[in-house]
Order: sequence, then structure tokens, then C-alpha cells
Amino acid sequence: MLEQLRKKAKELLKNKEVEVIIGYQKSNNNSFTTPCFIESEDGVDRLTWDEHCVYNLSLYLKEVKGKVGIVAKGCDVKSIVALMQENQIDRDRIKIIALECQAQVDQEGQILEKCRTCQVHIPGMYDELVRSKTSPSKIESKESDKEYSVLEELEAKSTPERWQFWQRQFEKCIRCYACRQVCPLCYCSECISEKTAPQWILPSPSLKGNTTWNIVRAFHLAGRCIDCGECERVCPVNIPLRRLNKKMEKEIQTMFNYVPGLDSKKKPPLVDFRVDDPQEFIR
Amino acid sequence: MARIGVFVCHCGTNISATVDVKKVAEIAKGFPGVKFATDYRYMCSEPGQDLIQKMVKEHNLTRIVVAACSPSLHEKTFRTCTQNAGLNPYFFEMANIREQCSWVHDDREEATLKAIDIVKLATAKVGKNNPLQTTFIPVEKKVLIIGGGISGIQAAIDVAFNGFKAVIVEREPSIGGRMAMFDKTFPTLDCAACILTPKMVEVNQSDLIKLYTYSEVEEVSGYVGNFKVKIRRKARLVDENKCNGCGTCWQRCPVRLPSEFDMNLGKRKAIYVPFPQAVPNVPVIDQKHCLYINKKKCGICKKVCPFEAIDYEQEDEVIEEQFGAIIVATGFTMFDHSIYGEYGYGKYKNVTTGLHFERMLNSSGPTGGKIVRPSDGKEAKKVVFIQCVGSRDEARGMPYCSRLCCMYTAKQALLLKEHNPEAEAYVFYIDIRAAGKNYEEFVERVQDEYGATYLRGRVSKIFQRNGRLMVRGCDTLSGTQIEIDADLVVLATALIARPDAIKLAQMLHIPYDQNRLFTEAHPKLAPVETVTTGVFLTGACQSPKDIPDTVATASAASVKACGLLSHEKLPIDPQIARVDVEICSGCLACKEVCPFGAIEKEEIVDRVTQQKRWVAKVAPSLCNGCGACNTACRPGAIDLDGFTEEQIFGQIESLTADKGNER
Amino acid sequence: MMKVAYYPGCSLHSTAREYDISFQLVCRKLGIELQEIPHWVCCGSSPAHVTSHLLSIALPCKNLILAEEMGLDTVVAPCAACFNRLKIAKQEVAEDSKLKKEVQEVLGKPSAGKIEVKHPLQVIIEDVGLKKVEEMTRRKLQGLRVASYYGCLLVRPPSVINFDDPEDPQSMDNLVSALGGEALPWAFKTECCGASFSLSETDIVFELSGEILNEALEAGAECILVACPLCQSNLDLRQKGIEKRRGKKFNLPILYFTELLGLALGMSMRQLGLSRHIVNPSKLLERKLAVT
Amino acid sequence: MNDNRSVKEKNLELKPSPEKVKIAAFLCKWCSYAGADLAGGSRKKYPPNVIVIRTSCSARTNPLFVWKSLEKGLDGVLVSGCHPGECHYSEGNYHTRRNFAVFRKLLEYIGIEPERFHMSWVSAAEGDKWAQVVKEVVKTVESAGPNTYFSKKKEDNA
Amino acid sequence: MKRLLKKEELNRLLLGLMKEYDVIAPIDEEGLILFRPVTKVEQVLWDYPNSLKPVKEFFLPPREVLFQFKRGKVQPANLSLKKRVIWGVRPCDARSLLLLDKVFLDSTQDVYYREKRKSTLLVGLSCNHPEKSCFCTSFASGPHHKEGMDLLIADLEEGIFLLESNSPEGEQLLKGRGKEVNKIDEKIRTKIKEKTERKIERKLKPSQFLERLTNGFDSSYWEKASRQCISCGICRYLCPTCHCFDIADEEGERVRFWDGCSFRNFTKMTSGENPRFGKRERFKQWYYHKFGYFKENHGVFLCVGCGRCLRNCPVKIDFSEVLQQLPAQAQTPAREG
Repeated sequence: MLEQLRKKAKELLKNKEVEVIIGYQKSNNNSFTTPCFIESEDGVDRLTWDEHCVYNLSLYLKEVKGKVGIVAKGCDVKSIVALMQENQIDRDRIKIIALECQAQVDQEGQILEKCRTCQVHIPGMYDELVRSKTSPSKIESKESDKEYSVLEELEAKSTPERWQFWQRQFEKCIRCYACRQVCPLCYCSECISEKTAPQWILPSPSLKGNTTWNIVRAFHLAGRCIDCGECERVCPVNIPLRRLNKKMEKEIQTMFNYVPGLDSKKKPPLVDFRVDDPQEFIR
Repeated sequence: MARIGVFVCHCGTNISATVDVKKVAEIAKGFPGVKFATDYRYMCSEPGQDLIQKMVKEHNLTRIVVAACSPSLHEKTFRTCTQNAGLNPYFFEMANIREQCSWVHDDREEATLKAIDIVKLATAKVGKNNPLQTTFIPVEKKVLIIGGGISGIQAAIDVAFNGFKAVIVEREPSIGGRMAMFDKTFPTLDCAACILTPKMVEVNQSDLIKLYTYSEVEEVSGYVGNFKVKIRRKARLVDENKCNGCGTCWQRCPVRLPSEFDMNLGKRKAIYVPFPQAVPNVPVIDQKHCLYINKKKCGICKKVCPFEAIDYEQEDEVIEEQFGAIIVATGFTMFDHSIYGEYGYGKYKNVTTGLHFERMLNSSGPTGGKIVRPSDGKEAKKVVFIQCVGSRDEARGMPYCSRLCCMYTAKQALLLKEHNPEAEAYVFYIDIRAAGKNYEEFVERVQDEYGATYLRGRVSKIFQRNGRLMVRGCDTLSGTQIEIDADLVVLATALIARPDAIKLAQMLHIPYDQNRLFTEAHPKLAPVETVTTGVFLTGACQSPKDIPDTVATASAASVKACGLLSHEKLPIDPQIARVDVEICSGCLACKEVCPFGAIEKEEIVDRVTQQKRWVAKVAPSLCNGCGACNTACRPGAIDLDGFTEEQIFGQIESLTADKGNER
Repeated sequence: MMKVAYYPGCSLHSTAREYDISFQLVCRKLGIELQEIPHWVCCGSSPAHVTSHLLSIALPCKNLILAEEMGLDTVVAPCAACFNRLKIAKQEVAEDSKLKKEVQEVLGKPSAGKIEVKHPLQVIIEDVGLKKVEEMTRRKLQGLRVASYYGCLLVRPPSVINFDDPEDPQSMDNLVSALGGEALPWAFKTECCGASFSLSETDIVFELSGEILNEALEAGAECILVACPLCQSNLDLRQKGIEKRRGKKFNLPILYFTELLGLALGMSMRQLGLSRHIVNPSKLLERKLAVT
Repeated sequence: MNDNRSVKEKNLELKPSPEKVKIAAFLCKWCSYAGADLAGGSRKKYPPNVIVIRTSCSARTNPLFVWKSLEKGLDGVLVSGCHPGECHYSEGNYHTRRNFAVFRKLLEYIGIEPERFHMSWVSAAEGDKWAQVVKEVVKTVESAGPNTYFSKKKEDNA
Repeated sequence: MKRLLKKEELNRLLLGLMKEYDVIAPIDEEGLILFRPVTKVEQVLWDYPNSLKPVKEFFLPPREVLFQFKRGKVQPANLSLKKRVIWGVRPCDARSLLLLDKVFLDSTQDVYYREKRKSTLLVGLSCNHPEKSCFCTSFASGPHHKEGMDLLIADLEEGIFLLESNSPEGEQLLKGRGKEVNKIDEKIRTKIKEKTERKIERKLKPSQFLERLTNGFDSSYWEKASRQCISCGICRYLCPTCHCFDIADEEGERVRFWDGCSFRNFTKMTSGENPRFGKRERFKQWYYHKFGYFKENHGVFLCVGCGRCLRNCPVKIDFSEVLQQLPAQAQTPAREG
């Protein structure tokens, strides 16, 4: 697959379809895979593709100007679709080199939870598609592979227990905002956390401020987050952030039958409505 | 820092009865920013308002809080007063300590504590109020009148008289409404046609009034001064300009159908004019029954028409027009009495309603003025009138009195006796409601001079016995049961709202009550207005009314509408949305949720990066100030003046100040 | 096979024996197994609810409890007054928790809740169904002209009974047409017959029942069908007196709908106890139905 | 009332009794606020625990206001607007319904008792419904007890 | 003074400390190695690379209440706190405090910081198994340095520890404990020291950094180098020497809390003007402050080589690589990034 990727990237650069390609590379001295920006044809050889390409490169699209090529997995493509729904992406300047991706692994080599329930091993939208020759090895499915099984444990808890659990997690937060900065859908030039008049979110890492920050973040991503899992990966204090966003995804899917990141023409759920929306909770 | 003045009103005793107004004023002095607080018996009175203006000067106050009644009553009053005191009218907030405090709590201690919280909330909000300037929008000098009955006609005439253009949209082929069906009118026994037809002609001839008959309002958008209305002109299949109403076509038309105008007592043709004095006097083809339309046979009307006015290919036409104000005059419809088993479930032909009787009374009606039994056409000597059929019947969900049935029944009894002196009229009633001018005298005359028998009691059963209607009831005044073998029974059925009233209400965004009658802005102070500025109500669509009241409200509504149109431009509420382009990231979630299409995207050059980017832009004239965009905007880049984030945040904070945010 | 609790009520074991006999025979024929409620008590009809509301509710509740203890889910009460009392008691206890507590104190047991109260006419129309009845008829009514008289308790108050139409009921009429008779439309189906004034104020009964008989005659009836022992007795027992007072011959046999149904199902007049009627129905029935 | 104690002492003396729950109600000014006024007009009595914050439309009530109220110590929050189809701005309440259908799930998920957040549709003609809603809401919030989410634990600085 | 102690003797020392001081030591909290107050010896971790959050958090806390105010009454935070011991500090972290002292104690003294420093003893633990990302040796420090500590514990393996005091208080703690240190122990200790130092392969040449930086200030290289950075706060917050903070009022409290020059609003002024708005400027600032300005002002690099920024960067940026690829001469066009 790697040669195909490099060949396609070289082609795009050669006939000036793009000025820069955002991809993955092995950083030279150590064994890490990191994002990279290729601007010349011969730089293409630095491109790599393995199971450590966990980064969602679409977050760079808002800063990199001009004609851009981007190497994207199925989940990354979904976030590009979500960005298109919110007028953040001009599709014509983007060339998507999509890769068939079986699964990515974390630092300990374990398959990421999100890949177990992934429906987009073959990305839904692309300009170029790189398929793997050999038939991909099926990841042996575990019983916990149901879409929202990750939530069951917490949902089973009682309300006070859940409050204790999340208070314990939010207490650890140091407000480094890595979860916000890594998320492709957190593109606001001025986040509400920086508002001082009124001061919606207390800026210091107090328990009250952290709780409000995490609630606002979860609500602002409701119906938009495509579960690329980057926020949970980058959180230095291991707060299970995916479990917040996944819960919102589950509720929105049950109530409004909407799955984010599949159709760039569709209106995101929280700016849309149907006359027969559920209202059993309203007196 | 704001210098706030708090004025606590006693409202006579409405507030001071359960709220210790002195203590509220005293405590208010301690609130942040409050520099002056007092209480007074009637803040909305002249001296009350003078007090405010005096204190503003004395303590150079910059913000005013009046703790009294609901803003829906006196917010305007005090805004003007604040302006007269030299401050921006929006530097004022009302604390509702009457409807939402003194009137709903009886424990004095609790009511006072709550009043204090409400005042604290108002002071917190007023401290954050921005100075808003009223902006103005042009006014379309034309009134839309929905409904062409007597109320629509009268309104149109008055609007034209004031020199403004009016457009009547009438669903039926002709204007005239219910009144056109009547024979005489009470209490003067004027002939309905004699007093209605000249007004119909006046409407038709007036060059300021445009008639869209056989048409319906389909869509209303925009707001006061700038309503955009889509009107569907249903295809008449007759060209109005060519036809002069000679009538050759409907005389030769072979299809005979029951005439709805004559309450199915008479006949009409497939191409017909509902009644002789119809305005416009242009027939309409009933597409459901016309032979040509359905089976491509006949087509006589087209052949005989001297002016080629018939056009079978005519299509519905939807036109869009701009209006400054809308007067709703859609009238009423009759209660369906067939749900009453006692009166025979509508099975007996001779059990009719007031409108059937009216059509029989009418000389140009189906019976030429003779009162007959619909079953066999024989003359009806013994007629029983039954009042309150549907009205005042809680069990049928109809609690209200339809106000005018007692009067038209009396009139009909009188006319029955006039048409045939030997005829006997019996009226079963609960209470006679004759409150208008010369009404009571009229009913007395019908009983004394014309010998109508009034029986105070309900009818328990009507049944048939060898061709005659046996009416069983009781007369509570004599305490006996009565059985009358009647030729004809006339039910005074209730006046109810049109079946599609709710659809129209939602189109116009006006509220309606549980009886689907449109709700006026205020039952006493604004009976012909609605909460939606620019939309007015007249006639029975608001509640059942007789002709005198209908004409009165029609004139009132037209004066209100013309009052609006007499302004060159209209002040619009400055409490609308505002975008902070520094923060806006151009996601346009606000544009998606805006019900009025008031938000568009705009390309600007970023101040810091000097690069082009998209941001949202609000069109002040279109924005109605709902604030949906505020919630949709994640970074909080769009704010709604009058209900800004800071104001609401300040209110929440003041509410929880005593809860102690100390840890 | 449908099992149903049977509440006969005082009149079906006395003045209305033929209603009981015909009902039992018809049920056996139609496959309905009746189990009389052991130790049933008075249903608390008019004498009770005039004196004490609690008594008028506790009595029927007692019967409902007894029926429920038989483990059946429906109780049938042929007499319209009993049917009415059971229905009203069940609804009032369900809606008024204070009353429910009082009844529980009086009866010493939690009051009944789940059992359904039905009238035999309802069971025949709703559970057996007219189609099946039609298939089982062996003797058509040969166009016998019948005026069905429902009385004032069988279909009212509609909010509690909610069976058939309170103003113009059709269930007996449908039964008659299904059996081949001619159901006459007439207006006095639910007019009051004078009920229990029969003893204390007999001339009221003469007046009211007279109206009913006269109206039925006017409508061309050959006989009147009833579903309540009291209606039957007023129209039947008092018919002679009424004829004397009005100076007009009626000679209208007053039959229970179960008797007519029995005849249609092939039973004989004697079996159905028709001989007990004051106005003798045998001449009419022999002429019309050729039945002995 | 001629005591001469300074305002500050008096202010403190009027501390509301702690166990009385305090509830904020965000009412849309066209329907629910008018309904509350009608309840006043018809002298319907209901408990004083609910304080009204008037908004232009229920759609203006940002779920963040609800969280901010709970975070700052209020015991319950009620959001009320016009019945669907009757919104003065025609679609406002549809958006409110969706926003809070999602937000209430988030609140419950992180451990806020469901008894603390309520929504209702109250029209301008439903004075008695407003009184009824207030009574029910106050009873339910009282069952959840005072809001102690952020108040009892000492915030440590270390 | 140097002494040799066995493991249980060391535990007894720790127990003794617990009675007299608040002892803070590294523990494993749900997989995160953090310094926390401890009350039982078993809680204390012994073999761990380094904590996630540096000991800076006990001197410049992530959030600190400067004073409280209510209705015009101000109530300053009480500065005096119970004497405490931070046990198991790594040499790089201990040295970082010396750098922070230059910022908070040199010219104007930060009273909050000073009181915390005064009432804290540092008992260090030398590293025998450094991480691959460690490079303390490149910044005048080392796995066995005792700079900035009161007492250093060197693990001689086989359960024997060589304790060396580095301050009067350190000496106080050591008095009368364990055995004398003889030559052989000294030799074992220096052998382990050299072995660990050799384990640290990552070598940097910070000397050229200053010169490269001064030349490359306007180089377009920074545009390319900064593209990969997502401007989060991790490298700033977890760096033991980064000390920027913001101050805000929160519900009646004036609080000081960590801030990072990576954030866009770090230099946003009230007027809306923002000198370092772009990612390029903000990315550069970290390098110039640590290896440029601080070196010029205080003569020493603001880095102790603990490697936290390399381990925790979400996009795996290695600052040493960035600096090495910064073109030596300003004018040569930027080489392919």
C-alpha cells in the first residue's frame, strides 16, 4: 500500500494539483510515527503507513492554506465531512488520499477501542483510494464490540455514583486544552472558555471550572463528534473523554436517528428539528 | 458603575397586601449599584412617574428598576418615563412582584423574601443593559383583510375611507358572508340585503379596495409593516374581466345540485352564482360536478356565453403581495347538531337550524319566503324553536354562550307570525339574553304583540309520530311536562370557530384559546389587537358577535390598522441579535436555526491576519429577536440585545449570591 | 366454552323466573357456562341508594368480590337494575380512594378491581356474535313485528355503562333482525316505564307504561321485547289496567329477549316458561311461528 | 420599622431558610410568562420557591444557563415555552426541545439527579397549568434535597 | 556527610519524617505517577522513571488563591504552611527549582513561592534506569547530581543505599543513622553513576543553541517547524522549568494558575491586539525563552533535560531535532523541513 500512496502523492505534487501533502512519517532518530508536511516530490519518500498512524490530520486543514493533499483514514474522512457541513472546508482545494485502514494500535500495541466498532474501514469519500492488496486480517471480534458497549458500565451505575466517578476524573484535569486543540471540530478562533464577560467557565483548574469545561465541551460536540478518539489519546491525565462524546452520539442516534460525518449536505442535528421530535420529558 | 434607582409600587394594596414594600425598598438599598430606593402607592400614575424623573435628577441615577406589575402591562409606560427622565429607554427593567409574587403567595414573610429576590434579579440585569436605539423600517401602505363577510367589508370601507389601499381575500365565490343569507335583521327588522348590498357595491366600486374572491391566504411571512403574503386565487374557470353576469350560462346548465348557500334546501347549477346580489356577479364552475370537466361532455355554458368568458383550462394562480397590516375577519361556522341524540341525530328532515329558517324566510330563498316542512314542502303552522343547542353545554366541551341566538330566534318567531298569523311559535329557552339596545323590548314585543309562546325548559326528546314531530320538554315555570306536535323544529345552534382556524392562527403566529377562537392581546384594553403587532381581529373569529358588534369591531380594527400605516416608518424593537466578528468562526449554525432567514454569510478581512474569512451577518429589519441563534452559537459570538448573555448570567449570579458560592 | 359468573338478582328467582329459565337454556345452547355466585347478596338497587350511598356501593362490591373469588373474569347480570348497580359500584370505587377505604372497612376485604361486568345481551352480541346466533337459529321469526324496549338503566349513564347508544339503542333490534323478525324503529326505547312506582303510585305507571304501549302499538308492533324484569312486569301486569283507563285494546305480549331467542333456537313455549305471562303470547306465537 | 441597624446587618438577617429549595424558571415572554401572569391574575396560589427569568423565546435559553444555575448552587431549574406549533417565532420551541432532549441526557450521565431539571409547555391561556407545574416541580426538587454538588467538599489548593 | 543505610533503615527514616513533616512522595494513581501526600510507607514508589507532573506543582501550584474578597472585605491567603518533605525527587527536578528560584526569588521576591520553598525539604533519589527521552547530562545535570537537594539517596542495588547530605537540614536528618561509608562503597557508587550516565544516549549540544537562535529569529524555517504543533499546553505545563501563569477573579477569589505561551490568547490585549497571534510566533517563543532569553539573562538554559515534553507531546515533536535543524546562518534559504 505504501508504494501506491507515495506514487499517488508524487503525482499530485508533480502536476501541481496540491502545494503540500499532510501525511504520516517516521521521525528520523526515534521510532515514532508523526504527522508531516511534504512539499516536494522527493520528500514523498518520507511518507509512511502503519498501524501507528493514529493522528487525525484533518485538524491541520483549518491552518494550512492553499491547495492541500491529505492522507486520511475512514474516521479522518468523516471529520472532513463534518467540517464541510459547517462551512469550514472548501472541498475543491482539498485532495483526499484515502487509505483502507483495518485498525490502529495504541502505545502498548492494543487495537484501539474505536477501531473494533469501525464501519468505515473503506473511507466514504475520497479523491484517491489506496486499497490493500492482501485481504485484510479480520480483527477477532470480542463480545464487547457492540457499538455503545463502552458506556454500559457507567450507565449501570446510580446517579450519585456517576457523579463521584466524573468528579474524580474532572479533578485530575489540568486544563492544558490538548483535547480541544487536537479536535478537528474545535475550530473556533475564540473558544467560549476564553470568554470573560460573562465568565462562563472558571479559567483555573478548579473542580467547578473543570466540570463546567468538560460539560461544555461534550455538549458542543454533541451531534458533531465522529469518534476519532484523539481527545482521549492525548489527555495527559487519562480522563475517559471518549465516554462523554460516545454517550452524546448514542443519545442523538436513538432520538434523532442521526450519525455524524456521513453526509456533507445534511444539517447537524442540533441546528435542525422535526415536528415529531420526542418530548416525553416535557410536562 | 451603574447608579440604580429602585421604585417599589404598592399598586394600591395589590402588592402591599402581601409584600412588605417598605422592607423591600430598604433591603434593595443594599444591592450592588443601587444608589436610591423608595416605595410609592401608584408608580404608573402621573405623580409616580414624576417621582422617578425627580429622583433621577436628584441622585443622578443612570438605571431605573420599577418593582410593580407585569412588563406586559407597563413596560412601555415606564420606558417612555425613563426616556423623559433623559436616560436611554432601555436603561430600565421591571420587577414583576404582583402577578408573579403578591397575587400568588399569601404568606407575608415568604412573599416579601421572594419580592426581594425578584428586585435583586432586576437590579442585576439592569446594571448590564446596553443603550439601545430604536431603528425604523418602511411601512407598506396596504391592509390585507382575510374574510369578506360584513366585518371584512366594513373594515375595507373604513380603511379606504382613511385613504389606504385594502385587499379582501374571500374563500367563497362572492363576498357577503353569513349576513347575505339572512332575511331581516334584529332589532330593527331591516332587510339584510338592503343594508348589506350597498356596502358590497361600494367595496366593489372603490378603487382603493381590491377583491380576491374564491381565493385563500396560503402563506404569511415577514412582520408588521412588511408582511409578505401568498394568496392562492382558485380557478373559477370564468374570466372575471369578460363576464358581465348576464346569467345565460347558469340558466342553460343541465346539472342541478343542492345549493350550499340555501342550506341544501334549494338547488343550484354546476356553474352558479351563490345568490342574486352576489359581488362580483361572476359565476364559478363547480369542478367536482361539471360534466365537461369530469366526462368532457356538455360544455353548453361555453357555447352560449356571449362574451367567451368561460375558460375550462384556467389554472389556480398564486400571487404574492406586501402588506403593512392584516385584519382577520374570517367569521364563524355553525355547531353540528347531529351529535345530539335527543334531537334525532340529524335524521329528521324537519329538524332544522336557524340558518335553514332564515333561508326559508328570505323571498329570494329556496321557498320564496314561505315557511314549509322540508320533508314534504307543506306549510309549517306549528314551529318549535329550541335555544342553546351546543352553546352552554359543558358535556360537549362548549362552555360559552353564543350571545345572539336568543335575538335571531325572537326575530324568526316574529317573522313566522307575520308570514302566517295562524302559525304558532313555541320557544324552549334556558335564559333569554337580550342585552343590546332595544333588544329586551324587541323580545317583549314578540311575546306580547305576536303571541310567541316562550317555554322556560329543555327539550328532552324529539320523535316522529305519523308524519309529525313530537317535541317533549318541560316548562319549569308552570312545573308541567309539555308535548307539542310540531310541523317544524328550528335549533338555535352555537356559533363556533372555523374548522381551519388553527392553521390560519399558526400561519399568522397568533394565539388561540381552547375553543379555537383567536385570542385578543388583552380582553379589556386591546380587544381588536393580537400579541403579534400588525395583526388585528374583528367579528366572530374572536368570539361570537351580532352585526352591530361586528361592525363596531371592524371599524375599530381598521382604525388600529390605519393608525399603523399613517406612520412613514415604523419603529422596530431594537432588541435584536448582534454578531461579534472577532469571535465568529463562520460555522453559520445561527443561519440554520434562524426562523426568519435574517442571517446571511459575509466575507470580511480579518483584522489581525488580514486574510479573508466568512462570518455571520444579521439583517436588522428581518430579525425578530427570538434568540435561537444565541443558543446555537457555541463560542457565544452572537448576542441578543435586551436578553444578552451578561444580563442573564448576572441574573443567575444574583439569584445564587446568598447560596454562597463559598466552598 | 366460555365460563362466566352469573348474578341472578332477587327478581330472577321470583317474579321473573321465566327470564332465568330462558337465559339458562339459551346459554347452554350457545355454549356459555353459567356459574351462579355462591351466597350472593342484594345488588343494592333503588331502595339502598336512596337511603345510604355507602350501602349502595358496599352491597354490589360484596358480589363482585365473591365473583372474583370464583376465579372468573366476567360476571353477568340479566336484570338491568343489578347490571347498573354493579357497573356503577365498580367505577365509583376505582375513582374514589376514600370510598374504597370505607368499603374495605365494611367488607373486611379489599374491594374488587379486575372483574368485568356485562349484560347477557352484551355477551350475546359481543362475545358470541350475531353471525353464530344466526347460524344456530332453527326457527325464523317470520317477520314478527317487534318493538324492542331497553328501559332506562340498560344503556345509561353512557359514561359508566358504555354499551350501545344511550338515545337510540340498536342491540336488541339487531338481534331481532338477525333472527328474521322485523325490528320496528320507534321513539320510546328508553322512556321510563314508572319502575318501582308500580306498587306505591300505580297511576304513574299506568300513565308512563301506557305511553310506551301506545307508542309501540302506533309503530305497528305485535309484541314488545324487554331485557329487565321490572319493565316486563309494568308493561305486562299493568297492561289490562292501562287498557281500561285508556279505553284502548293493546294485547301486546311482553317477551324477554332470551325467550324470543330461545324460540328461535328451537325450544318450545312451555320449556321457556311463556305460560307465566299475563298477556298470553301463545296465540300470536302459534300464528306467527307455528310453535307449540 | 424604625430600627437603625445598618442595611448590611438587616440584609444578613433575612437569610432564606436553608432547607427551602430555590428554583430558577426560564420563561419565554410570549406564552409561559404570560401564562404565569394569568395565574397571578386569577390569584392561583403556588409555592414561592420559583423565581422567573424572562427570555425572548425558550430557544434563547441556552442549556449553559441551566448548568450555570446548578453550578452556582440552585436546587432546580425549569425551562418553559409555548406549545409546539404555537411559538411566536414559529420554530423556536422545536430547537429548545432538541437542545434539552440532548442536554438532559448529559446532565443525568454526569450524575445530576433528573429531579432537578424540568421542562414544560405553558401557553398564555394556561394560568392554572402554570400553578400546577410549579407545585409539581417544587415537590420533585424537594425530593432531591438541596444542591450540594460543589459546596460540601473543601477545595484543596495543593 | 555520607552514610550507608539498609532498606529498612531507610524506611525508618521515612517513618520518622512522616511524624514530624507532611511527606509528599511519588505514588501510582490509576496508572499515573504523581507526587502526593503519603501517610504510609508502602504507598511510596521506588522504581519509577519520573512523575508526570514535576515538583514545580508544589511551589508554583496549578491553582493558588492569592486572596479572597467579599463585599469589599479582603482576606489574604495564609502563607505559612506545615513543614513538609518531598521524598524521591529526581536530580533534574531538584535542579529545576534552582532555575525557578532565579525567576521567583532573585529580584522581586514572590512571597507565595518563597514561603513554600522555605518550608520544604527535598530528599532526592538518584536515577539508575533513565528513560530513552532523558538528556539531563546535556544540561549540566546528571542522574546522580545532588544539586538543589537537602539529601540524596543513591541506590547501590542489593538493598543498600548511600545517603549524602547537601545541606545543614539534610545533615540533621542523617545524623546517627546507618553506617560509615568506606572506600569500596564509594567505588561501587561512582561505578553505578558512570554506568547510568553512559545509559543516557540522547546527547545535545546546547552551546550552539543560543547562537543559532539569535541568527534564525526571522528565518522562514519556523513557519515549517511550527506546522506540526497543535498549540496545546502540555509541554508548557509538564515542563519543570516553565513558570508562566495567569491571574483571574473566580467567585470571590483572586487566583493564580498555570498558563502557556502556546495558547492564542496568552498575549491578547484588551484592545484585541495580539502580538503573538500566529502559531509560528507562539511556537518560537518556547524555544527563544528557554534557550535564548533565559541564557542571556541568567547565563543558564531554562531546561533540565527531564524529557517530559518529548514523552507527552500529542504529536511527538522533539524540540532538540527542531533546534538542530534550525539553519546555522540566517540568510541561507530554509532547508527542506
